[in-house]
Amino acid sequence: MTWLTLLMALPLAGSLAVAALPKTNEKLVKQTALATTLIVMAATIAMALGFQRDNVELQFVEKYSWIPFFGINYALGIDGLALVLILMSTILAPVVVLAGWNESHGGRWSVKTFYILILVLETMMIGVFAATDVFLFYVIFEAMLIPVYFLIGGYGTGERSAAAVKFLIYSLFGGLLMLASIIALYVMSGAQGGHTFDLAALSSLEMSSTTQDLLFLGFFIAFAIKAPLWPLHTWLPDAAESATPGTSVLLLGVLDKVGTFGMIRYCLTLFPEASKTFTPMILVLAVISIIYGAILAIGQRDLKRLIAFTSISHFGFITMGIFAMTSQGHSGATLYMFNHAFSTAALFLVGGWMISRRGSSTIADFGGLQRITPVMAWMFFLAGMSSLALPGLSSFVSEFLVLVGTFTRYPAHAVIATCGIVLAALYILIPVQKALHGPTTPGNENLSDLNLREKIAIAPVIAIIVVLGFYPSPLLKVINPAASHVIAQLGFNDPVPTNGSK
Amino acid sequence: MMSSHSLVYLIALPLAGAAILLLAGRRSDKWGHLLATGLSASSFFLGLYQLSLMLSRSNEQRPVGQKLFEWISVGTFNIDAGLMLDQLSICFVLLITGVGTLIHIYSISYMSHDPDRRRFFAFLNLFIAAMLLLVLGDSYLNLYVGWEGVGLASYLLIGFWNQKLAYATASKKAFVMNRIGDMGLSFAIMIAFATMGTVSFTGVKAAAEHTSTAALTAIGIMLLLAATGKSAQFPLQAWLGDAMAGPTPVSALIHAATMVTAGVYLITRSNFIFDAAPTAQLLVVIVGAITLMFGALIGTAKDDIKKALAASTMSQIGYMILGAGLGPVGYAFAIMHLLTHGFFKAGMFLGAGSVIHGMNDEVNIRKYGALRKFMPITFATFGFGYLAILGVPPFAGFYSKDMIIETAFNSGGIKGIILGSVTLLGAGITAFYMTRVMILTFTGTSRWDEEVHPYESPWLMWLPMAILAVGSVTSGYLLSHGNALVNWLSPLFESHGEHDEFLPPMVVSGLALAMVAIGVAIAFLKYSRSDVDAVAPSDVSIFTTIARQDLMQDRFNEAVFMRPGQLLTSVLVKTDEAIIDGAVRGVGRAAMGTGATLRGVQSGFVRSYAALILIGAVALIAAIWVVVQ
Amino acid sequence: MNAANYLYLSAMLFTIGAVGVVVRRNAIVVFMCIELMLNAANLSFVTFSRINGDLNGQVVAFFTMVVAACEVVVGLAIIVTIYRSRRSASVDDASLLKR
Amino acid sequence: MVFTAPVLNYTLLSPILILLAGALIGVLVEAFVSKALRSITQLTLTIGTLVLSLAQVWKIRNAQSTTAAMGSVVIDGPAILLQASILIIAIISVFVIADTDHFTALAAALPGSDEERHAVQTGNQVTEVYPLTLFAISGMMLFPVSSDLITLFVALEMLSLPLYLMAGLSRRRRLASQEAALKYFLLGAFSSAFFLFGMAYLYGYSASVTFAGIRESVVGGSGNDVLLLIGIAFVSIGLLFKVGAVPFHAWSPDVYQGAPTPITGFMAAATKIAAFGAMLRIYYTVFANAQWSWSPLLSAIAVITMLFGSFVAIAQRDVKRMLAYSSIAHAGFLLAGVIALNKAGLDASIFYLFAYGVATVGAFAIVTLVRDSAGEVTDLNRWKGLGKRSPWVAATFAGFLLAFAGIPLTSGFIGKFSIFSAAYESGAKGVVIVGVLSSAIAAFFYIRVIVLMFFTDPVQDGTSVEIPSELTRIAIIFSIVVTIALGVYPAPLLDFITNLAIFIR
Repeated sequence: MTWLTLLMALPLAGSLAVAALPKTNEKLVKQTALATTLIVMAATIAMALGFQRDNVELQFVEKYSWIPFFGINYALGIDGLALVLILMSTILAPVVVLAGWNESHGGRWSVKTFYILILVLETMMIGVFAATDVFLFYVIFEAMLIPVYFLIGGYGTGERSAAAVKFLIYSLFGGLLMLASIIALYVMSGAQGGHTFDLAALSSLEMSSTTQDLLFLGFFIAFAIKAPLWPLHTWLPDAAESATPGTSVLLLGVLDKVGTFGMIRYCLTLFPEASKTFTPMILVLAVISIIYGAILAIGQRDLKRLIAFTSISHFGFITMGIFAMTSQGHSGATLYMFNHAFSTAALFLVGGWMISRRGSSTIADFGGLQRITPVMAWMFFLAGMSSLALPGLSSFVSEFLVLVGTFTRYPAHAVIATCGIVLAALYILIPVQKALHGPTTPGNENLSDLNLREKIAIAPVIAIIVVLGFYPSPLLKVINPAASHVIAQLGFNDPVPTNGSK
Repeated sequence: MMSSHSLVYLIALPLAGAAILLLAGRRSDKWGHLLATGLSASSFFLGLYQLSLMLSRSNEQRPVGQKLFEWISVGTFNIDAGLMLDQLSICFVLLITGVGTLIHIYSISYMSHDPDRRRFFAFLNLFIAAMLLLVLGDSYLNLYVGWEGVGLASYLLIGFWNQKLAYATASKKAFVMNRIGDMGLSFAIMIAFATMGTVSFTGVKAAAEHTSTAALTAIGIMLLLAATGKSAQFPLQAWLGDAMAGPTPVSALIHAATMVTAGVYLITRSNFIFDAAPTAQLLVVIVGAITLMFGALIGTAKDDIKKALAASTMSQIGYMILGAGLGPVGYAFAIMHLLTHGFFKAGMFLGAGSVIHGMNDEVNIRKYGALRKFMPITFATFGFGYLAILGVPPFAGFYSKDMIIETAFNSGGIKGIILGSVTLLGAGITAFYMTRVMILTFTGTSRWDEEVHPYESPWLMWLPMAILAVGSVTSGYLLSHGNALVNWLSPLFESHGEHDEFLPPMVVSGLALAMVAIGVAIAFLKYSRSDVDAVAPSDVSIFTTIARQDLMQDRFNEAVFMRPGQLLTSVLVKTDEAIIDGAVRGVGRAAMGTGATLRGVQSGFVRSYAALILIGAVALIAAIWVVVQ
Repeated sequence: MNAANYLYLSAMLFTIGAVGVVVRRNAIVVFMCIELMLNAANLSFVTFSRINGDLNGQVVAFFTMVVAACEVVVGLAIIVTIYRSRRSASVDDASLLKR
Repeated sequence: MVFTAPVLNYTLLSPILILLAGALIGVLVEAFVSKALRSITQLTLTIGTLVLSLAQVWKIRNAQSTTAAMGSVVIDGPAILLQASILIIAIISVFVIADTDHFTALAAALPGSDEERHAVQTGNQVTEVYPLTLFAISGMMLFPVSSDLITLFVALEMLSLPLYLMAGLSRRRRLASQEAALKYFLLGAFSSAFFLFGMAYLYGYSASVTFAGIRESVVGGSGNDVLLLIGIAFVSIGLLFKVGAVPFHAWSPDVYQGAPTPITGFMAAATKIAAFGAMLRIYYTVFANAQWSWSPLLSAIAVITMLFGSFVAIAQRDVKRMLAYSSIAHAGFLLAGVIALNKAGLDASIFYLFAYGVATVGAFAIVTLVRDSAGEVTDLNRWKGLGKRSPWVAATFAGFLLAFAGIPLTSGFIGKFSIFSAAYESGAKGVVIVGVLSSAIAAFFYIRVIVLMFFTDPVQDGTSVEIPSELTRIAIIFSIVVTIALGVYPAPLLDFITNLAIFIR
């Protein structure tokens, strides 16, 4: 079975098809892109149906020699974690294409180029989660930057090129640190029975604790930049502010997940000891991110920046869940990655529609949209509710799991983090009040409500948010085995109830 | 526990209503309100049916449960979407759906002129569903869902007219302050899971016995925090007054009869924790005592009829909380007062609504007066509610409130005396401000503007008022007749036998009535003799001013939380820009600078290049020299 | 006489030449300094060949002279072109390209 | 005294001999063929010679001999690889050079003089650049294969002298071009003096001019270390000068900028291969056992070179100078391969040299296309919006820049990875760390150029992109294809290299 390669090939083929189309026929280009993403989504779901939930081994494994000289393989394989993230990516892709139907028009280059980039990016998004060869992972991890860079710099607004450069330099810097670590791993593997980049083989390397710590940092900093963790976050608000909504969705929804995914798949697997060593500091950073991101979100005047900062807070939660080293924390974190993608997608897409209609992303410019564009207002409100983790919506489940999971081992961190939910109420309700409530302010009187296409685009997102809120078990059943496997690998057990007798 | 299959419909029906009305949109404008009312009513009848089933079973057999599906399950953290209906929850189910339905009916007419009536009914149904989930959930986490669900509904309904910015702000305030409470609830859940490994009511109850007092106390205090948020108790009471921004039926249903009593439910539901955590229990009592005085004092100064009622709600819930804090003996009475209060306060709010309705949305009681003639029915129903809240026998309040006062006295020692006197004093003040409202609204001379033409509300509005009035008259007697409610609930609370009586019941009732009489008397002297001026006098004692400003609660919050918070925010925003991002940009600039400086080496003169090579050579030789030595 | 002295001499010549390159402005003179350095190297070669007692060093010396001659050809060609177009043989005048 | 006639293995020397022959014929062509046919004749001759020589190299790819020319030349795997690389680079460079518009019609004529103008009008284009190129190439071919000091020195001059002249052949900005020639010449001669002096001391140390002989004494450790060290130091200066390592780099920015762009490309790519080839041979075979003495110094120089190149490149406004400094940085990376002193390091260096060379020629070829009425436009500010004007050219250039920056899926990344991993394996962790950091700095300015081309709006100043001549187009396409291919699927080349690249002694 070569499911994964197929999944990666489809969007690539799509991009070639798009490239073959005439520049002038933008409609056809868009339709082709949409069709491709839909097919990919269908294929992914088909593959997911064949996934054995309780099998903690990698599945759909593929392995072909790529650069034997360095012992590099084109090796793919997924566990529950990867599957969930790939599902997330491939479901988001068509949504983004459909939702951002017209956002490619303001760009420096043709609509065609936009969709070529998007489709190429989708291929890489699948590959980065499916790779089981560290080198392959790194290659995609870095190569991904380029399409995003052009998407931001070419189709964004405002200081787009500056933001794109900042994003790229930041990520490249992290990537190069990771490269140094990878080189070290490679050399060590050579010293211990043959050069290889196979994840499993590398995870059983012998190395001194100092080495392990250093290499861990190499990886972790790269991921901490991606997943923006305080204080490495400053690129995100700029990027999100300048990028088109669709790009932002892919950026925050999928690309940044590579960071948190990498923490689990690479930091924890390759450097178990170092992970334990650094857990205390990382947890502190995570908690800071949660509170800091929330407070800065409250302080933002620009809608897109605000959403970006909420995400920084959310990534804090995810990181905390990962390093809490409990099955609840881990499953919660993974589920959180999935849910965050959709609540942020909803926020960005609806927010993007509001902004494109109003021609401004300054919150203060909006007012009383509730009365003018009820549907849009409701969608934004719902997205906001999901972002502040309202019980009954998907993100509540994941957030609560993370908190409970953390509390059982690190009560203090969990307690401080929980204060984040009050701040969340503020950073959502303040823009909701300013933009949707109150009297309709000048400039908003004749904004149009969502059209059919936009409704169709946002419907699945909202549906996922609501349904997973009440019935997350299907996903959890996929995630749990993988999560508890990682925990077990690290030699952790969930804390047993203390009955407070300590 | 017996399992039932029909519990879910209690919630499903109104939830479906909300969903249909919201999704169908304008299409359902014509019939939306009818559907909503019908669903709420049917949910009520389902409740009655469940009650009948329950009555047909023996005490132990009465609780029934229903497991819907596995909700969250990770490692040992397993939460089912499960419901539980027992003697306690059935009381709430009936109260919520019963009063709820009445208010649906009332609103049909009250909101008939509002273009968004359908949306209003959708929210009402949403609220009913969430509130039912709150009282039916079989674990703290399920309760949590309902808990925030009612918070959401309340937010939406307070802000129903959010085109008025003040109203939008009020709704936001309510939501945020509630969230602080919710934080307490989630803490409680986390501690429970960490210490007992379960969060279901039955599980926690079982585990509570062999759990350290410290843990239980922590849980208890956190639950109390949650309760203070939802039930507008001290120190999280500030939102309730502003919440009156919502349409009056909302105030009646959510901010008087049902949602605000959720805190009482939570505490009684968690009796097994509080019984084992005396410290937490003591805190409950203290909070209750403070709030009942707090509310009462605010009530004395309010000219906005709804705000006055809100203050009284706050104070009455203070009574309930206090009652619930008195342990096994108190729980039942707290619930009883909760139920009776549900009737008379809802009734009075609806009355207030009908008055406002008849007075062109005028809410200032100073601009009322002599409405008795114009709105006889409203006057009558409001009057019954008035008598009930005063606790005049045989009206409902008499039974429930006296029980609490009595239990307070009997709680023993100095504590008993203090609590007892506080509750007594509270009763007196209540009598004063309610009488004030009564007089200024219905008696005396008319003070309204000439274009106002008061009229009695249509039957759709007065019918619910009437029914509630009947409740305010009879409910007390019915519930306490032969200790009906106490016995009904007794299986849930383990009672520690009878307390020694500090004061005999008769004495307590006597004292209470005396206090009430004094309160009424003062009010009469102050307001019905001399004419009241339509604008609030400004030359008033400092106490009045403070009371008018809700005892400075908002000022306090502003000074202590809001301003510093805003300051912190702006500072952090600047820091992020200047320092963190500045550092990043600094690195970039440093690199640029280095490059620009090093460029200087490239002077363009070939001789300097040669010199460079020469220097390099010399350096190498020097290095070698070092190596060799 | 000790052959080492010739090495010192050649080292001195080399240094003089190197310094000359750095301090003199006239392209021709600079070039001559370089020739001096080459010949210093030659002297070393010859000396070493004397010390080592084989002929290789001397052979190298011959090759060097040939190469040096070629260098002169190319070098003078370039210098003369520059001189013709600039009317100056000062190497410091040729500093268009910098930074 | 009896002279024994030298025994030469002509097959093994043929690649070089063919080139020399071609060059000499070129001189004759220059003298006798009519000006109408001259260019085309020269071009065909040159290409033909190069292809022939390449074929010859291919034929002898498995040969191994130390006695090809009485022990003065050694033909082995690395030699073959380096010579092949040089020839391939040379061919595509000649494709670019073929666009004679870059070269002065009459080098002898005064800038702006009547005779020059006349020469241009009558199309009386002298084409001495072709034979010069061939001479230079033959020198480059000889440099890495020479195995005694004399051959080494001669080869050095053979490759240098023609380049000095070629640097001065630019048609436009002739003063700058001549200045470049002058600087290159003076400094080149200066450094070769050091080189020669160092050679003398090596000879003094080992009483031998052959690498084998010197190596023996180094291994034996007999003899005066001071002589050896001075010898190593001064020889290194000569080599480091050619590869442009700090502080011996100063010539390269000026020369790169002043020289005709096609020549710059050729020089940057081919000279590096030749010089590093020789360097690898000398350090891996001759000085290997004295590693203790030079390894630290070379590491220091490598570190300084990487950082200096990257930092100064950030501050450049001229694309050719920017590329010059970037090539300095790359020299630093390549030094890491020399320091590694292991098989992996050798393989990596050879791969890197080839990959970098191809990309460099391609990049400079694109620079030749961006012009206005007064010739090439190298001021970066006038490259603004190139992506709008001619997306394909800009995209290709971006591709080369990404390769220089070492972004995955380009040859540059594989090269960096292999060379750093080799260095790390040999324990030069510090060099690797600095290398990684300076590549981060380097990314900075490569990306700046991409931003200029794609994310800033064009300025209307007559800057336009020439339609490339067929040959130039072929060169560019070849370069970009190779650059990408080596990034996506380098396995075949790497295997080929690793099988061949073994020094014989």
